[in-house]
Amino acid sequence: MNIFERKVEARNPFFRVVELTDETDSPAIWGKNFPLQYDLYKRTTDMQRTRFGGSEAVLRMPTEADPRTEVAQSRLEADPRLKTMWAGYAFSVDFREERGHAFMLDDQTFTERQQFAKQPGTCIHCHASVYVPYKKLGNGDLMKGFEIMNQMPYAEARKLVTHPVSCIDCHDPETMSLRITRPGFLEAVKLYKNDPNYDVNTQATRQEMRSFVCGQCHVEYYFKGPEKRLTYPWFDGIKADQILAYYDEQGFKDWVHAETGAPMLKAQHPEFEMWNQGIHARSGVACADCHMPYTRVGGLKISDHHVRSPLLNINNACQKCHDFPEAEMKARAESIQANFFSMRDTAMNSLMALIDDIKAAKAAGAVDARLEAPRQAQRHASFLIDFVEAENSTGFHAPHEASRLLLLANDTIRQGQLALRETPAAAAPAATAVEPAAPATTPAAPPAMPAP
Amino acid sequence: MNIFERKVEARNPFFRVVELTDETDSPAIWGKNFPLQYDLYKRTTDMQRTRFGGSEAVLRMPTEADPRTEVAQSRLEADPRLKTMWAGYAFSVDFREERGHAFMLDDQTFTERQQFAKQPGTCIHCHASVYVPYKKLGNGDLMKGFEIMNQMPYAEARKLVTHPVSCIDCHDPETMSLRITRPGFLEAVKLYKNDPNYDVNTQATRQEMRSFVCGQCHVEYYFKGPEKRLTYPWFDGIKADQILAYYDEQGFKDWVHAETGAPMLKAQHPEFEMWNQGIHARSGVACADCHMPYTRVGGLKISDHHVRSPLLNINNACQKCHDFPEAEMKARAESIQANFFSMRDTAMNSLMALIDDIKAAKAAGAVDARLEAPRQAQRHASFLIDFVEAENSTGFHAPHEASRLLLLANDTIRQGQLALRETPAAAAPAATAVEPAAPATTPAAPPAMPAP
Amino acid sequence: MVGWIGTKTMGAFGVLLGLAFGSVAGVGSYTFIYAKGASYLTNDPAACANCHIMRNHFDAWAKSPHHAVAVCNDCHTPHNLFNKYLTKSLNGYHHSLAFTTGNFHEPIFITARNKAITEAACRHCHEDIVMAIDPPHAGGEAMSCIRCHKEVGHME
Ligand code: HEC
Ligand code: HEC
Ligand code: HEC
Ligand code: HEC
Ligand code: HEC
Ligand code: HEC
Ligand code: HEC
Ligand code: HEC
Ligand code: HEC
Ligand code: HEC
Ligand code: HEC
Ligand code: HEC
Ligand code: HEC
Ligand code: HEC
Ligand SMILES: [Ca+2]
Ligand SMILES: [Ca+2]
Repeated sequence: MNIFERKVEARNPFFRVVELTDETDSPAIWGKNFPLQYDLYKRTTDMQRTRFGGSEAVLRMPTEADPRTEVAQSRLEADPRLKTMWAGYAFSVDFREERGHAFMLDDQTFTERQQFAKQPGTCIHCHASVYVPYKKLGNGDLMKGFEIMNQMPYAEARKLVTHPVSCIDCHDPETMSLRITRPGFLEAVKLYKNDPNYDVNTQATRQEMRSFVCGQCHVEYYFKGPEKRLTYPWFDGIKADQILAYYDEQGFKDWVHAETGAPMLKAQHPEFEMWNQGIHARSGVACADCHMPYTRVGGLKISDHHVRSPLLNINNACQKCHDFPEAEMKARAESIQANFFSMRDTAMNSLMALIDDIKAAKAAGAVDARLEAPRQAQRHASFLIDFVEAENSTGFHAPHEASRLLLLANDTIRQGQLALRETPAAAAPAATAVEPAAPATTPAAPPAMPAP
Repeated sequence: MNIFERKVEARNPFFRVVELTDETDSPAIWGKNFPLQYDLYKRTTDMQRTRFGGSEAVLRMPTEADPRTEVAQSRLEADPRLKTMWAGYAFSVDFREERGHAFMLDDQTFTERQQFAKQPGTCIHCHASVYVPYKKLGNGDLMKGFEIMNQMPYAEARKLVTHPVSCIDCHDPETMSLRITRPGFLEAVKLYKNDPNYDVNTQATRQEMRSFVCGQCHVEYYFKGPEKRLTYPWFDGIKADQILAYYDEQGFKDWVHAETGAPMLKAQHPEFEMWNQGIHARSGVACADCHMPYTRVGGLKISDHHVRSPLLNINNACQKCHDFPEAEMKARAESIQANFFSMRDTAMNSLMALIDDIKAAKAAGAVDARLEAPRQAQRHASFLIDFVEAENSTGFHAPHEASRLLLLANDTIRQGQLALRETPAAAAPAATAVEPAAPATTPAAPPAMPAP
Repeated sequence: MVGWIGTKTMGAFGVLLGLAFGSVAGVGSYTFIYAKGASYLTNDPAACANCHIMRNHFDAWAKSPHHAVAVCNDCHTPHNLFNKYLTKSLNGYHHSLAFTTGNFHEPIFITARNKAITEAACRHCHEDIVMAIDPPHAGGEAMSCIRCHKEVGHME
């Protein structure tokens, strides 16, 4: 027996108290039929920290503009280098630790990023129960409703939705099986599968669906073209450097760096992409296996709909597969995270040094042509670091891949800093008359990697 | 009761054909009692490549000085950057892929490194069955014999030994239990255990011994002080950067780099140290579990004394613990190795660039004071890269640790290259009047790592 | 660590080993087990599976190669009459209490004592093949079998 043939636990008896239709978006109504799942679902309001994740409640004075009395801790305060990294972009104003699903709609509505720049209706795709509203708006046509809402200003679109992600966003109300409802993923999964005809809702396996429902939202995205179409940038692959190559081809930028003038990219929550590169995905372990593990309620085993950090729930989340004590499993995860955190720190410091360098050169009057290579280095390195930084597992989902990206980023910065110092002939520092060598030349071809 | 008596009625597979004493160093004699283990032991003459390991037989014309007709492939030819890395040191002349235990004595005797510089008798500690010769030399006192042989020239000491590592080097002839016989490890394990009174042969668990017997030789070492005492440098810890810190404190250097004049360090086969940092060691998996897995011979399970790459023996070495197909286990190991290999490649290129830079600066007449920081960077980075490069699993034993070290190395190089370009005030390149910013400054203190 | 037998259990384990060897004298082949198969099976595993909490273990056992040759008690009670019933009553008491109060860690982990019993049971049947790898001295450190043969312990 192995993890692939996951057993359907003791049949889930339930009483059809109410009739659920494809228009029922209120979780409370679904909760009448499935009170155990609903009770757990409501607990995503809990806020509890782990060493690197979870979230911490910070009290605030509610204002007219933002009535929240509690928010999650600021990530910008925890690491002010992020402000420099994102200088000139909305994220440098407000960026917080993410918290439970119950907060998703409020946190989007009230983030200060909304003040910094007008946001489009597109944003709501991942922050509300939007399946029924999309269909209504499109007269029964999901994709049409999606396109219409995208074009609305955020405030207007906001009025059309009521709930954070709800039962109907993940479940078919008739069969209760998992179902993909998000246009962004419905399209992008064809790229992921490298099959333009792939229909995820009929072709995916049950185990795949246990990750795909999360991949609807926990992914890198961008707003493409003048119509700002929500797009998952998986055209050249889903790895960070493949996505970067795609953005370069497209000539896309998110913003221009306020201090250096570099054309920048911002990465956002690529959990699905990074998870795909890790040993757990390779072993067929799904998001839901760790974030919604089976839990015993009375005599029943159900999926824990209190979606949260698995490190708050190690016995159910990890010990079914790993025969080690809880404290040891926690220590293993944290040791991976601490190692990642220290590597991220190194790369982050390097990035700050590059930004300082370009800033200084600019201030000293360097022309754009001279700044081209260093700015590209900044764009690339910043995106790679951001990718693993925005990925919310602090390296856990794919530690080897995260390391690879951080080294790549660090080396890009090295080359950018050298390029900035590479001067037209004879400009060598007078004092010692050093002839600077060309950076990164190698005396011999590197060895070919042995074939598999 | 010993192994023989107990097994007598139970159709004992081993017959005490000959009496083994603490002076019996010929494996053929032990083989009379344990023919199954002996047969497998003899097979360490096999040469077979894996993607990154194993070894390949290269034919050569025997000479008077070196009668070998077959050697393992040259690592210097596979990656000529190694020659630059070690310029001026014996390793830049001859460095080959290591192969089975059967070759250890010949390979040491005939390596061209012996021509490059006179080697001491100390070398034999890890390349021969030296337990009985040590004891003889010391009149029954192992440590004394060791000290005496260390002081001999290699050629003279060589005459005192006959066999490659043999049964008596790992086994107590009476009980057949594992036993540590190497002075280097007997001393260093006290540092490892942080206990000056630790006696490994009475205090270690059986499972520990299944790694310690290998740790006798598969470790980083150096020749300490004027008497060139064989020492495992574990005084500040066994991680690469801790060992580096120790060498710095000691002001130790292996050689002076021929091209840059930097005071260099060479790392050698730290398998034991790296394995200690990995998930397998953490899970209690010993060297022997993978490199000497149980194998069924007739109706009996015995330890596979054909010590070799586990990837030539995946079925026994991995699949008892990992429930995945053989091809998948191979792919997993190789994917870790390929990722490591590409990171190593990046760091290696950076190192070449730094060496080029220093060389050029030196050629241009830079004074030693100006080269101090870059040379230190070279020393440090080169040692860190060498540590994971000399570790023979191509990253497998501890992939996270290897990544951490490579990033550290690459960042050290970045700072070294910048230091070289940091010029006395006003020496900024005239053409663009760029004022170079101080390298690696950070605008704000990095965030503290969350406590465990 | 759960993965293997801690040093503390070694003493007891050594004794159990001794008992196991004693009872296996003159036996030690699969044929014997096959011949007596029917009588082993009278130790009805269904008795254990009565508790739904044991269901997973029952299912895993039913699919394993061992189900044809060993019932629960072959692995979970000592192969010695006195200890067998002592263990059965201790465990019976413990499991019933745990089941009634619902106060136990999930997933369920085998206790050190019961693990030692199980490890001895492996040797009871497999002594022939593993004799070379067991310690030469009684009281010497034995290797945990399930460290490598995880799947034998109902591993999902
Ligand atoms: C093998 C277990 C495992 C799998 C599979 C897994 N995760 Fe995680 N995830 C973790 C761990 C462990 C953390 C770190 C939690 C912490 O630091 O407290 C984490 C963190 C997260 C976080 C941040 C949580 C927090 O507490 O701040 C998110 C979001 C997340 N994962 C989403 C996903 C998604 C989406 C998938 C699938 C594409 C996935 N995870 C797959 C184990 C897993
Ligand atoms: C409709 C979009 C959407 C879907 C579908 C979705 N998430 Fe989320 N998830 C979010 C958003 C948005 C947040 C952040 C909410 C906030 O900070 O206010 C979040 C937060 C989280 C967190 C952080 C909790 C914490 O305490 O830090 C975890 C873990 C998580 N999601 C896992 C999952 C998993 C696993 C799935 C699939 C079973 C999933 N999510 C499906 C949008 C989604
Ligand atoms: C493709 C899905 C998706 C889209 C589109 C999306 N979000 Fe999110 N958002 C998420 C997920 C998943 C999280 C939780 C993970 C995280 O915070 O990194 C999140 C977290 C947040 C948070 C809480 C954490 C923080 O950053 O302070 C805010 C605020 C937020 N999003 C605002 C927005 C706004 C504004 C937009 C539109 C510009 C938007 N989101 C578009 C998926 C999305
Ligand atoms: C973010 C996605 C998501 C949301 C929102 C969600 N579920 Fe689920 N649900 C899952 C997943 C994943 C499973 C496991 C399905 C499987 O294994 O096939 C599941 C399983 C179930 C099951 C089957 C029994 C079980 O527990 O495994 C029921 C019933 C259920 N959910 C009810 C609900 C109800 C009621 C709500 C709303 C209150 C809800 N779900 C909201 C993802 C979700
Ligand atoms: C459904 C099964 C499953 C679940 C649930 C699971 N894992 Fe794993 N885990 C695996 C498999 C399979 C591997 C690959 C190694 C192997 O074959 O044992 C692995 C590997 C690991 C490794 C070694 C990876 C490395 O890079 O060193 C760690 C650490 C780990 N898991 C921690 C966790 C933690 C923490 C959780 C809970 C948050 C968890 N796992 C949940 C199956 C699982
Ligand atoms: C979990 C399994 C495992 C453990 C434990 C382990 N190794 Fe390895 N070792 C490997 C693998 C896999 C390789 C890579 C072999 C290859 O590339 O062909 C390797 C490679 C090696 C090599 C190079 C072999 C070659 O084929 O060139 C040596 C030497 C080595 N290990 C020694 C040790 C020592 C000494 C220990 C304990 C301190 C140890 N190993 C522990 C799995 C292991
Ligand atoms: C007395 C010193 C010594 C001891 C003890 C020792 N080794 Fe070695 N080992 C060597 C030397 C020297 C070589 C290289 C021989 C050569 O290349 O000629 C080597 C080579 C190897 C190789 C490479 C084989 C190949 O095909 O590339 C492996 C694997 C290995 N040892 C594993 C182990 C393990 C596992 C143990 C413990 C069970 C161990 N060694 C104990 C000195 C030792
Ligand atoms: C602390 C133990 C130890 C000492 C001391 C030692 N070796 Fe080795 N040697 C090894 C091990 C282990 C290997 C196999 C792993 C490898 O090649 O990296 C090896 C491999 C070799 C090889 C084959 C691979 C190659 O490098 O071409 C040669 C030749 C060699 N040693 C020569 C020497 C010489 C000369 C000395 C003395 C200066 C010496 N050794 C001292 C442990 C040792
Ligand atoms: C490099 C170290 C090393 C050398 C050399 C070595 N052995 Fe072993 N041997 C081991 C290890 C490790 C074990 C496993 C011991 C344990 O688990 O306690 C072992 C176990 C044994 C056993 C117990 C049964 C078994 O197979 O597990 C016998 C008998 C044995 N070796 C005989 C020999 C003979 C004969 C020679 C010489 C021809 C020899 N050994 C050389 C490391 C070595
Ligand atoms: C005696 C048991 C044992 C043996 C033998 C063993 N492993 Fe493992 N392996 C583990 C454990 C335990 C883990 C940690 C994860 C877990 O708890 O499953 C692990 C983790 C791994 C991982 C995940 C590490 C990561 O960084 O992603 C890989 C890959 C792996 N092993 C490959 C191998 C290979 C290849 C071999 C054979 C050369 C091997 N293992 C031999 C027990 C073993
Ligand atoms: C009264 C219900 C019930 C019956 C009948 C039952 N068990 Fe259990 N068993 C449990 C519970 C509850 C636990 C968890 C106890 C704990 O971990 O504290 C458990 C734990 C165990 C354990 C692991 C903990 C330990 O004590 O080592 C084993 C092994 C076990 N049972 C075997 C059996 C066998 C064999 C039988 C039939 C002879 C059996 N059980 C019959 C309820 C039962
Ligand atoms: C062939 C031997 C064997 C048989 C037959 C067997 N078990 Fe087990 N059982 C084991 C082993 C070994 C373990 C320890 C597993 C571990 O620690 O990973 C175990 C552990 C358990 C546990 C504790 C769970 C755990 O993983 O530690 C329970 C409960 C259990 N067995 C119940 C049963 C029941 C009920 C039966 C009969 C249907 C049964 N066993 C038959 C070998 C056996
Ligand atoms: C009652 C006797 C008995 C006990 C107790 C027993 N076994 Fe077995 N075992 C057998 C027999 C008979 C076979 C052959 C079954 C077959 O081939 O169908 C077997 C097969 C095996 C196999 C090969 C098949 C497989 O499942 O991979 C392994 C390994 C094994 N046993 C290990 C163990 C371990 C470990 C234990 C203790 C936890 C144990 N056995 C307890 C009788 C037993
Ligand atoms: C370090 C890992 C390890 C340990 C510990 C271990 N085994 Fe094994 N076992 C193996 C390997 C590997 C094989 C396969 C050998 C082969 O097929 O050549 C095996 C084979 C077997 C077989 C033969 C299965 C068959 O298919 O014929 C039996 C029975 C067995 N072991 C029982 C045991 C028992 C009982 C113990 C405890 C005394 C034990 N093992 C301890 C690794 C281990
Ligand atoms: Ca969080
Ligand atoms: Ca080799």
